[in-house]
Amino acid sequence: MLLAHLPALVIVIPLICAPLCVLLRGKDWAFIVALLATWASFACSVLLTIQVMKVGTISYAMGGWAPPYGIEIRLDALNVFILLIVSGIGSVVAPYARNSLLLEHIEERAYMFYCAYLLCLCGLMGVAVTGDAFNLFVFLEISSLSSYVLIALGSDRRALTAAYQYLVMGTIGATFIVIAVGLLYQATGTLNMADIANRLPEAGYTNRTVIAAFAFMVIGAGLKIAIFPLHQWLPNAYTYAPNIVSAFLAATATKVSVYILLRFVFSVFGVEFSFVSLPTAIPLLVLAVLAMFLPSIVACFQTNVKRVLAYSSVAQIGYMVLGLGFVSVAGLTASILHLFNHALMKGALFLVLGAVFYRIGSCNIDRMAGLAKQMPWTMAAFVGGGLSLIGVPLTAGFISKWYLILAALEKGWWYIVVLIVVSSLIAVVYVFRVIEAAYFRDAPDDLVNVAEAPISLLAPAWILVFANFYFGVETSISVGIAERAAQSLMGAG
Amino acid sequence: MDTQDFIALAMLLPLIGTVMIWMSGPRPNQREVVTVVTAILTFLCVLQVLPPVLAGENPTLIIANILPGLQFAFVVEPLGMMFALIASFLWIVTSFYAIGYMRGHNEPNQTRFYMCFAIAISSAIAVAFSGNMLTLFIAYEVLTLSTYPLVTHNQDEEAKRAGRTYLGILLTSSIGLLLVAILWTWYAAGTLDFTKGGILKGKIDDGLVIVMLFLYMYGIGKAALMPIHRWLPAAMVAPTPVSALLHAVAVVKAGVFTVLKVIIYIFGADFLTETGASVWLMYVAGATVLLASLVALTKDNLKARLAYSTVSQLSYVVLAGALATSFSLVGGAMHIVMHAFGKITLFFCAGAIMVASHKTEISQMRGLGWRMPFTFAAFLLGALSVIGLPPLGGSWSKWYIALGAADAEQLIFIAVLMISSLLNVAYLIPVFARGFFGPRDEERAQIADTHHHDHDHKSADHAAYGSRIVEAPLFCVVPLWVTALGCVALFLYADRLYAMLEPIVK
Amino acid sequence: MNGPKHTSASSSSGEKQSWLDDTQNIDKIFWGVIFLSVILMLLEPFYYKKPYFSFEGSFGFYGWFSFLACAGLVLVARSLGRVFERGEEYYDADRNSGEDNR
Amino acid sequence: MLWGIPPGLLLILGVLLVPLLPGAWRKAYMTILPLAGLWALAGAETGVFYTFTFFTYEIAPVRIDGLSLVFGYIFHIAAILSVVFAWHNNDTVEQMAGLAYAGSGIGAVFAGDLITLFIYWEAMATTSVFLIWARRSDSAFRAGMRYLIIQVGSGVLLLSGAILMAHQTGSVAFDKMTLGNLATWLILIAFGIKCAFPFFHNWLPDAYPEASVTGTVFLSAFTTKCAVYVLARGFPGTELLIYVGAAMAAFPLFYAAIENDLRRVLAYSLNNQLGFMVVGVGVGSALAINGVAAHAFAHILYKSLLFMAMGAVLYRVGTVKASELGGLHKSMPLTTIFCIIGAASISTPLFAGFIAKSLTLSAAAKDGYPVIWLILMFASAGVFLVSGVKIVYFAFFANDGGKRCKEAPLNMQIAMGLTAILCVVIGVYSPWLYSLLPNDVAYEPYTLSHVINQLQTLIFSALAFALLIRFKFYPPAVNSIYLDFDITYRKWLPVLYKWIVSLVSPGWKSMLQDLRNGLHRMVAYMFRHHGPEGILARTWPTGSMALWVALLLGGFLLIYYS
Repeated sequence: MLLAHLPALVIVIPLICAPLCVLLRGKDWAFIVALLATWASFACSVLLTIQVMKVGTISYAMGGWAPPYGIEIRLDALNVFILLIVSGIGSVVAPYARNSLLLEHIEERAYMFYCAYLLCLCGLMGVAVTGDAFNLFVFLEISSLSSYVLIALGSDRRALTAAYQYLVMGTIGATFIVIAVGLLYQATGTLNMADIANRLPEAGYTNRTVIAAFAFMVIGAGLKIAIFPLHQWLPNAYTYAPNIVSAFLAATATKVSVYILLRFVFSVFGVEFSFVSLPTAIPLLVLAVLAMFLPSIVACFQTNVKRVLAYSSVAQIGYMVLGLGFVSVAGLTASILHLFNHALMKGALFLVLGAVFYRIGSCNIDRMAGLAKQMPWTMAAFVGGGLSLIGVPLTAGFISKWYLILAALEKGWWYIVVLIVVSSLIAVVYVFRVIEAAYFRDAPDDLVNVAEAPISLLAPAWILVFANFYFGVETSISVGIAERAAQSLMGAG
Repeated sequence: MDTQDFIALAMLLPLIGTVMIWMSGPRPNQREVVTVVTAILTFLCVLQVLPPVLAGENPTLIIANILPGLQFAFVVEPLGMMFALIASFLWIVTSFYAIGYMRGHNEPNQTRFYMCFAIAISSAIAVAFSGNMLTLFIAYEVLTLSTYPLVTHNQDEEAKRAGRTYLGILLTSSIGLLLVAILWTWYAAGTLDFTKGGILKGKIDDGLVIVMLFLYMYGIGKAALMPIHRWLPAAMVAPTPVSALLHAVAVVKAGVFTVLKVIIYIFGADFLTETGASVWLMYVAGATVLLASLVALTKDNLKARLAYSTVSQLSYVVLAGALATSFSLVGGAMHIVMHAFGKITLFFCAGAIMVASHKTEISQMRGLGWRMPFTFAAFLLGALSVIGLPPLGGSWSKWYIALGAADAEQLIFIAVLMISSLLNVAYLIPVFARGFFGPRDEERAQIADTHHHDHDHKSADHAAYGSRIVEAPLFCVVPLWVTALGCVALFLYADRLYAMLEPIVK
Repeated sequence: MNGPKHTSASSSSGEKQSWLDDTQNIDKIFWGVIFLSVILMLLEPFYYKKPYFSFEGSFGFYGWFSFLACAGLVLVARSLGRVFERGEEYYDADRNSGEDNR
Repeated sequence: MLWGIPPGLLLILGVLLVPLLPGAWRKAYMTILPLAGLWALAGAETGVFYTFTFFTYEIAPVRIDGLSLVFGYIFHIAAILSVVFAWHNNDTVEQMAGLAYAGSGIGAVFAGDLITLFIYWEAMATTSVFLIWARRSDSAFRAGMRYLIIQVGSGVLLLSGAILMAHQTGSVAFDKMTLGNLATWLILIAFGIKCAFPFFHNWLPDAYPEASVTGTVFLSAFTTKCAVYVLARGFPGTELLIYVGAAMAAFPLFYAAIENDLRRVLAYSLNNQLGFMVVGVGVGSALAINGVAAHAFAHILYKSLLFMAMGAVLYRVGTVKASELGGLHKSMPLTTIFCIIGAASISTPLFAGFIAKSLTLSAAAKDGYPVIWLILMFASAGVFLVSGVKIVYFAFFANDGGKRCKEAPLNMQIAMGLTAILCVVIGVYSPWLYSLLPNDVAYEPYTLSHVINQLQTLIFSALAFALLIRFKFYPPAVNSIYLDFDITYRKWLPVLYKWIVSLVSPGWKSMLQDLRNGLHRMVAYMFRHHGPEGILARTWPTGSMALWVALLLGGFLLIYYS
């Protein structure tokens, strides 16, 4: 009965396949294994999603040990949604790897990449599925460590320093999380998240240990999420990582971290504790608003388009945190929806940049001038992703903003509405800077005869662009799941 | 095929045309044949939708459910029908004109030009057919974006600066204000469908109606209400066919069309008049009418003058909307048509002058009329229509807007309309009159010698000017006469237009 | 009537002289007008007048009224003219040629 | 009606053929067209024709009755005479404009509703302006623009009135109106502008002298008389008009007396004659309306004749400034004679004006307006002086300016001759004109007292002129213009506008500049902090990143524990 073990399979498959890549060594074999593994986990995720949507929360005891003693895999709407994002992006990005890596001079170590990639995937999905707090930390570390490796693979020398910084900061974040878990264990005597949630009220809302655990958890997760001003590791990491890694991490890693925050703040600690007894909402909202603006403006002045997107990511995280800070079903829906949509748009844009880099060896805005003539499909994909990033209707980005603004209106916070709108306008500026260069400027002399990117790079990018439009028009799936997840987080579902 | 298919086809055909234009890029003749054929087919498709609309139906086409209760949908009602008809019809005319103009001017990047043009028309038709505010918003934005490459067509510094102004104002206003208004409407009313009588009545506070109206009216930047009109004169750096069809018809009319749609189907005319929320808008629109005309008076560049004239004329429609009586609304809708034909004629003429003689400033055009009599005569017809004089279409729309002002007991706006007519005379007629009656600079000296002494000086002048007719290419002159005669036809058949539009207020 | 005096001197000798070129003839016309006026006044008692207004019936009303009216008109106009007179270029003074369109 | 085409429209549509015909054929065609129209009209029945519904309005394009017929006839006659006068002219635009203008005037006279009236009203404005521009001088262009704006202004007032009328009554019928609401006031002012009411009159002496030689002849006939007609139709018996008319009859004479440009003198005296007609409309009795119609009829003829004569002088000499003319009777004897006939026709017995004007005068007298009657008497003496004696004297006699030229072209002579004959015939055989008048009123102009009184008036006017000239009281003709009310919009308004602009403009510009500077400063400021080298975009050392983590954690804990 394979279906019953799906929750385990989804993480076990990449976990097993990762060493297999190393064993096989050959870059083509490793590629095939990695590809199959990601696609298999994606298939599992899809099946799981269907199951969860049909029957509700699934609980799966690892090795047959019943919770709270054994390790529990627990899947509700939010979990499967994250799972879907991670494995979905993973499987779109994986086929891209072959060509993208070629140029970045690491083909002889390709198997290492695939191994790290699979481990990272495994770790991220593990975080998403586990019901155990400590386990969550373990999976987080798996993903983090492998992502340091992935980033360090970047062809630019600065990738190493970036990876190092990421390592340091990531470790601090992870440490904070493990401290929080430890404190929670001290207060409640359990590591199962559902159990912790049950026992916390007994420990009391004024318990200093619990409060400290909460603070550590928020900051730790915030660091991994790259909440402003804890985002400093992110621009370099995304900029200097290999393009495929940027795409993958931008679309998944921060999303999983947001999941951690959501899970702990809403499910484990509970709304009552997190927001009613503690004044968490206001600081988060302030940070979110700052994040919506300052990095956006920074993005407007950047010359490296990857860096533009990196800063834009920080800004977009602001939206997610903003929705979270509303502490309402609508806000959370917006937040979770944006998690998903942002994965789509950023994934698409970074893949496009990968294709650009593949042909012209740079992502500098001046080097990209006039590129639309030579690489029309690539730049068209950029426009598609960019429109979604701005939040133009019929794209996914619009839907998340729509819900975000509705949530703000529901609260009656019209000034937040104004801020959201204004920050979207800043997005218009940085996206259009690139489009303007690519479409309305003349190409540099040495770049007049650039060929269109190969189909293996274009196809994944276009799949994501298409997804951006699809989920901008047909929203029942994404909004449906996000709404359910939000309801369950708020304790209504 | 039923009506739904034609609705879809009307919007799809230009897009298909875009692709075909792209593919035939290296072969100009084929490319332009594709453009013209697409334009004609598109118009025929739009025409197919007309009979059911005249019969009182509202053909509907639902593409997708974006959100629960919010569809990406197209519903054709008379107002939209009218807008789609003029946009698609004038596209045919403009296509021919563009061939003459673009070739006459040896413009670069013509393929991109024709492509973007087709996309813009497609989105204009989509604006016309939109079934709810969100669909309209989407089409509206596509229209903005697709015309940006046309504005920056020259790719020089001036064009880029203009492009930034263009995009800056239009996107900022639409995202910053219009979108907020739409969201608010959705939040308050739970729907965005265009519904007769409006959807907001009783849904929002009376006091907030003003705020909402403000968001909508300044959100619709394409209506060019002062002080956010700057993008329109800026857009004049575009090639003249663009100025003609897009910045006299499709784009700007999409703006005022949206204004009417919002007032009729979102707010509801009754709701607006009950709350008195639109009084400020009347004054702003009235001020725009007059101020823009005063600015137009000072412009020596013909296209700039026409641009400000457009700003002024657009506010007629906004004013009509703000008055929100049944007469004024129909009058406003009629004005969209009337002004479209009048102003496109004027722009065509400006372009023809540019092609034939490379003159852009009015002060350079003295005596030019003798060399380009057909162009200048058509200019007169267009100008008279814009002024609102019989026997040209513009007089009827003015009649109904003014009648609406009388109905709304806002007599001052009748005065505004009439003063505006006089200002229109003052800035439009000299272009024509100078062309015919002022002696050309270089021939002045010669005339000065013969004047008053040579008893047959009249005929001598005539010979001097008349013998050297240097008209624009036929591709330019024929279209501008088509639209000029259209102005006359609109005068004679205005009652049919009225009958078609009347259901929007019944 | 001082005109002809000057012109007779300046006009070309070959031209046919008009009857009016002779100053004496002008004087004849002048006296002729006066003569006619007197005659018309003398007619006053010899016809029946049906006046609408009393003043209309006064002696030679049409004559003297017209005379006064015309003399008054010209004299008033003359003094008004001094006030309102301007050079022919008055309205064009501040116009720089060519640029304006009004 | 000819081929089912309404009068007026016949000429307008007929114009479209004009540019297609070659020279001589064209002239024949242009002459025959109004003749045909006249012939068709002569056989027309009274009634309302071609009615139809447009929108919701009942449109009555043709209403033929006594009043409209008189004006219809004379407009056709004027059109024929003007065309003949313009035979020598080959300017296609002018030819077309002239005929179309005549057609519009005729159309307006037969309009049975306000919409039709408005259409022809504006058509008159737009077609007639070409006759001014046809002079093709800079000043003609400007005068034409002023003229057009004022004429269109009258049109839009009429439109506003019609709109308000339609709003109040739902009907746009054009019948007798009473003042009392905004609609009728607007319509009255609209009519008043075209009728050159005081303060609205400047377009007339401004534009007519600037028009082309033949253009002025056309112009003098239609616009103002059409306005008189609509006043007689819409506002008969409106007392206000009596006073307005009296003022109109009097004040232009002062300008006419001193003006240098003889066509301007004629324009002012035209204005004065309109005053008579307006008084007649104001009196409104059957006799008065008859007087109005008869006066308009006669006035069109003799004023045309005078303008033709001046036109011929302008055509031959190149100027009509009194200061530069004189002695032309030697060069242009026939023209001189025609001009004298025109001057005589103003009010001399046996000429057209005599039998027409006395109707109005006696109507005013009968209804008991002594002061008005005196003013009219003054005006009628004065107009003979300035538009009769003065014109003839300064142009053809006076100080011989030494100008020698050919006699007027044959076609002009024919036109003037025909007009002169008409003036005389009508004056000699009064029943003919009287039979055309709308009302049946028995009136006998040729009574002994009337003739003697009129002769007294004329001769004493001439006497006054002779004395004034002889004793050098008459202001000498000098090159100058005289300020009129148009200084308000030709001088003061532009000055005011410039002043306001000079006040507002710097502030506006500096505001824009400030805005631009502010924007630049803002961007620069942002660049300082957000630019690639700014604090927010720089790569921070790991240590300071960690510091921020600590700070934030501390901050959160502080908030939570406090």
